[in-house]
Amino acid sequence: MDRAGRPNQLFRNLNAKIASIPMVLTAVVIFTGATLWTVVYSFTNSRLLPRLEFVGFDQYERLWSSSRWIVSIQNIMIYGTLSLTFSLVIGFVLAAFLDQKVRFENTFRTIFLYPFALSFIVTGLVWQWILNPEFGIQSVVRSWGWENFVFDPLYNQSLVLYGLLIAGLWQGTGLVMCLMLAGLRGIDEEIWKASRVDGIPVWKTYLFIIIPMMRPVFITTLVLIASGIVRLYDLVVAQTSGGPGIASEVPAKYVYDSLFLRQNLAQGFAGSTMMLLTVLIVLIPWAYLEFGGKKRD
Amino acid sequence: MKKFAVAATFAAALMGTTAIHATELEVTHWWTSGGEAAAVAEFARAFEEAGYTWIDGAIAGGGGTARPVMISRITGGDPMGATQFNHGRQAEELVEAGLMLDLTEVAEAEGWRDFIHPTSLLDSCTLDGRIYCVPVNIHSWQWLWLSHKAFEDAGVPVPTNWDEFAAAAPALEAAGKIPLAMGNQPWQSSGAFGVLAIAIAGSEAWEAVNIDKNADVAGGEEYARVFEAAAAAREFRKNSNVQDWNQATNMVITGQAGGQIMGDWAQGEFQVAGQVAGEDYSCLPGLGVNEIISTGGDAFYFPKLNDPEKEAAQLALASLMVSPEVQVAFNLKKGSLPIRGDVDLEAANDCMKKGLEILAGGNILPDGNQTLSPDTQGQIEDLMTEFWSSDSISAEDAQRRYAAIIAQAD
Amino acid sequence: MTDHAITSVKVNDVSLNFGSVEVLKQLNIDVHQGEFLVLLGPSGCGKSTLLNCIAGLLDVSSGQIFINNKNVTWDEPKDRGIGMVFQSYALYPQMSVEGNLSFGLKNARLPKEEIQKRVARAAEILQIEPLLARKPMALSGGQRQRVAIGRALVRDVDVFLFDEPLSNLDAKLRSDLRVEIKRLHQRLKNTMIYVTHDQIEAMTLADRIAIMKEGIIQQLDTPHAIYNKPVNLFVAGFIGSPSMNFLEGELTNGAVDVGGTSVSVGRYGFEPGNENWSGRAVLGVRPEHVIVLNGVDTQPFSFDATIEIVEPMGADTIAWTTLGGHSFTFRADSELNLEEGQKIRLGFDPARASLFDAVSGERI
Amino acid sequence: MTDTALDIRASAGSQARAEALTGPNGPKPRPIISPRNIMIYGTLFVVSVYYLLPLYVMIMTSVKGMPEIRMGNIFSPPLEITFQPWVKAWAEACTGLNCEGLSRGFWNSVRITIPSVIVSIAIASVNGYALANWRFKGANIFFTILIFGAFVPYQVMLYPIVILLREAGLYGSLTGLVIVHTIFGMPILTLLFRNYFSSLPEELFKAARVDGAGFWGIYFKIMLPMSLPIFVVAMILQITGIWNDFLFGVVYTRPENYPMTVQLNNIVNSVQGVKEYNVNMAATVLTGLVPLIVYFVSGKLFVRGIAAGAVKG
Repeated sequence: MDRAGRPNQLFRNLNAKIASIPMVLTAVVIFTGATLWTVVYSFTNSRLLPRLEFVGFDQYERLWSSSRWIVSIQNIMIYGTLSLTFSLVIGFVLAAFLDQKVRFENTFRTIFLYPFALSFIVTGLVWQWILNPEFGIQSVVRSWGWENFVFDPLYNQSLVLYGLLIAGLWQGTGLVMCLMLAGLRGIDEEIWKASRVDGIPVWKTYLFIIIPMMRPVFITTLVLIASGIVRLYDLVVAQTSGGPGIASEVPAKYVYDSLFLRQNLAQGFAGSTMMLLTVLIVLIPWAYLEFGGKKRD
Repeated sequence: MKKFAVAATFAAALMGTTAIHATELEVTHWWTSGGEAAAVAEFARAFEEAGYTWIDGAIAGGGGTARPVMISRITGGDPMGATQFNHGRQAEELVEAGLMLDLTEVAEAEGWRDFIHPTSLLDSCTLDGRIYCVPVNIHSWQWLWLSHKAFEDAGVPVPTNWDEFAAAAPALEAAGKIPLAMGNQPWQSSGAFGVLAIAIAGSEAWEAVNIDKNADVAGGEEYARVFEAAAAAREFRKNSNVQDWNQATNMVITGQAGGQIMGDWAQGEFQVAGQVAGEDYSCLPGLGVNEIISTGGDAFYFPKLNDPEKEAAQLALASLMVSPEVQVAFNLKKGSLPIRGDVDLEAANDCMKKGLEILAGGNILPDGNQTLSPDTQGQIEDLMTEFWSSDSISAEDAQRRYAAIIAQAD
Repeated sequence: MTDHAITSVKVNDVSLNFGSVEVLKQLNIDVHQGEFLVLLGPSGCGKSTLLNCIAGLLDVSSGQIFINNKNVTWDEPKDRGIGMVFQSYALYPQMSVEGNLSFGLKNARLPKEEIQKRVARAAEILQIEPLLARKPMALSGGQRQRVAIGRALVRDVDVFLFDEPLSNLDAKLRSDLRVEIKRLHQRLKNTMIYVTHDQIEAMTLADRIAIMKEGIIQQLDTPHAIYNKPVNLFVAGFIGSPSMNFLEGELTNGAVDVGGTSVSVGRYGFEPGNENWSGRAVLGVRPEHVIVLNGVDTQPFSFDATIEIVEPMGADTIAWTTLGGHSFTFRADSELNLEEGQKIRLGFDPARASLFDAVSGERI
Repeated sequence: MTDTALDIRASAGSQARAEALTGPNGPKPRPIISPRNIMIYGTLFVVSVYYLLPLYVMIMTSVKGMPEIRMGNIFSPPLEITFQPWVKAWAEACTGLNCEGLSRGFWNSVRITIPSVIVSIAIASVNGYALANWRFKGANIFFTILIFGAFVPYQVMLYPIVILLREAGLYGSLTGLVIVHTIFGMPILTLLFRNYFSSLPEELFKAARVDGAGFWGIYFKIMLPMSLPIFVVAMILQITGIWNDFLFGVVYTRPENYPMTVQLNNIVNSVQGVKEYNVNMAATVLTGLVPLIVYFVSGKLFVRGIAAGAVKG
């Protein structure tokens, strides 16, 4: 019948599209554009200023022949795995405990969460201090009589990552706990009633029923923790400066140092390209599962 | 909605910027500690007395934190009036990109080349015959600081050179001392290596490696001895679990450690602690082996502002910085040596005077900052950090990697 | 039902795909002015989707939608002249009842007096005047749904859309509100399109029912026709509780052979052209059409049965037995005091039954 | 015989009755000190110590004098309480030639944080709303890219953004910094808002559309009033993040706008000279005070909002 006034496909949801312009710009110009820019310049010999003199894969060859970079990658793998595991486990256990209708829940929750309000710089400084053998835990325990007590993770190459972990978990598990607690509160009471009637032990209920039901919470948490791990920088700088030796170097620090201390932009860009590549390898399957596999509605 | 509008106006009001007066000059630097700040204040005072306004843009945390800010601002099109860099190659590309003010005219009019000593300082400010920066002080790295108390406790005489020090190390250890104090930061590791290199390999080999980038020399006989010495020093420093250099110096002051390889700025720490050179501590330039010092230091660059008024102020500041009075006032506070051979530092103490003598005698070398690119230095720092902190790298391995870095250096 | 001339809502060849899934397949419906049309079907049949398409909340993949002879296929919901009531009431939690009622009118920039007038009228009709100042949180389920209906009412539109409006209510409230909706329709005489999965609501409210399955309308007719002459096995089985008894057998020479028992369907009203149909067929008998015989075979077909299960319902009793190897239920007067194991003779009139092609499921 | 049989039956009956009288009766007793409670409270208590230790150390150290710090251990309470470090950190500590302590940076931080928080939340909430309710073609692609963006190390972006801001003529301005904070806050905030808005009943959105409300009408009149919890979460995250930011504050602004964290860094990181631990700690606590207060005040809403924004994916 009347075909007049047919809305152009472009103008469907026009307001929604206009409102999304900042997001689209950020996604395209900043995240995609800047990333591509970075990748392109990683094939040049740019030093202090970017310049387009291409040198092929030279920067990458150098990157992978640098023992500091290799150590950085190993460190972030170890730290990442431990940090992910421990924050999820500790966060979940604390949340499960708080969910037992404990008294002073608010107090406990505030105690666990407050470190998240503090920056990594502060976190690193405080823990550097507490873990300092001269006047931290080690000296205190020694003053109690255990003269041979040794606890100096920040000064021991093989333990320094755990020193970082102690501080990182201190800062971050509160938020994980909060997310988990929120997830637990979202579980239908009747699930609990059913499992109680069926005589399923509490730990089994958590492991096989509750946790699978909390998949979305785990995904959000994973995104938060994982992005924090990839970006790990401030904490390392404040707490160990990468030391002792290069035992606690991380990729982000390598990139930053190359870009601004070493004045070798291209090397830094090569490093960041490798980091992004790793992220993509991990994220693309996830994004496919999340958005590609199932359809909303 | 109404609340929203109010908030927006509030935000807009907050974003308003303050008005800027003419002939203000913003100066960025990373001198934030007590002595450093006092030294900068001398510049500021002189500048303001000349009728300008000094806007201080201090960024603490050393060059690593401050330099990205400075470079970002210069390349971002919002340059400051003047900025500190270690002279040498750090700002080379900014100069090449035409972002820096040419100071040649002032320099020639005032005859900088005549009084700046050593002239290598000015050379590293020069690109294609034009001068782009003002050196303000000389720092040297090649000092071994020794604690008299520690050696007394160990029952051995205070050594007068590195070999004696190495020989005394077991005695120190037996007395429960740490022979060599050293902080864990990378620049300290690579600095100490540089000092050992000049002292042990000698200036010729050092120049071949650092100036001519001769990888054969870097992998050769002289440097092999350097790495052996460094490996020995690595044993001496094993138990010094400190991060900052001044904490390490403090171990020397309190007699916990026998000695420390550190630049002339360590002097200030001894002074603050009320120690007297020759009585409580000794200083051995060039580790007592080769009395040579390198002449690194700081310099100021003046980004182009395209504002004649500001440019005049920049040139005025440049000229002030090298003037004799300001040089004396500044360097006394900073604890560094003046860049002019024609000023007299009466107030200087023993160690500083030793330095001045060597300087006057011409036993000097340029600083690594002047000869190597930051990138190469960074690679060396990485290597040295690894080397000093763990026994897993042998001296030979480290030398091989060192030679490889030198071979690639530009 | 009297005025067939004016079409109020016309759904013309509407299809909708979500990716590769066809949710609606070339649907055609004409809803008459003032008619109460119920979209009925099991969950996932596409009935709510169709309603959302009519409302303009979903874009169709192809086809057109007309409301009052205007092509509204690309119009915004607000411009279609519809009001809508949702299952979860969808009341704006932060607004009072009055705010909820007037929100749409304010958006349409109606004058204040007009808004007040309409809100007052709706409140009067639905008897929610005392609640006007309350927030939805402070209302009971029934009150909330009344407000939701009021929100459609104030829009003063020709077409009302109901998306399972009573599903969230308990049984008693549901039947109360059902009557109220019927009364409302009688009073307003608007066109109403009503989605439900509850056949009692459909039967009681509808002028016509559209039974949907897998995005296709199976039958669109009056409740009476749908109940008595279902067009296929799906409709026959979906409508009626307990379900129709299906007896499968061979149809030859005007008789169905059900597990050895021959049921003559001589007086059955075949669809035109099917009078001589033969082959595998399904005979559908409604439990309420079965009569317990007291010695006299008053029915055209009768048989002996043993009662297996008895379900007393109060007013009547549902009993289970077997006929020709098929489970067979019937509805009997509770006064008969049927007991399990009791022998009994049952009869029914094949003319009131339905016959379906066992292969295609179509009515014969 | 019959008697005894009767007796037995009677006694059995009375036994059952007696049991009925003395057996479990009324509420099941739940001892306060049960193994379960000991485990739960014990764990919570031990973990609390781990979490509180640094705060304790910070505060104790900040009220000690320097001599006492050199002598004693960091966990011992101060022998003599002094607030001099606090005064110094706030008003006297020097950065280069400016001896105004943290006070100068405090107001800068306020000036940076308020507009950045407002703008970033405003934009992210509209994004999330558009993604959740107005899914248009390609929206998910952009959203996926945005989530990737959450993993890009900030350092990598520093340089390209310098160039972009320079080209836009915004480099060094507060507006530029607000834009940067908006960009880097966008991935996580958009995710939270999208999840939150999709968790709201869709019928509400449909009802509003039938009622004639448009994109902005629904956002402001329907969605916004229902979104307090998630806005609180976003505010807390952004206030914390922006207030604690050092890198962007120092790279993208001019010295007169440097935030408090830069001053903190200046006080804490002065490599040369004696480290004044007490002043450092006081400065640290002072810098963290604003986000800490925000947490303590709105912690409860935070959990509620997190529940709404993260539970539904």
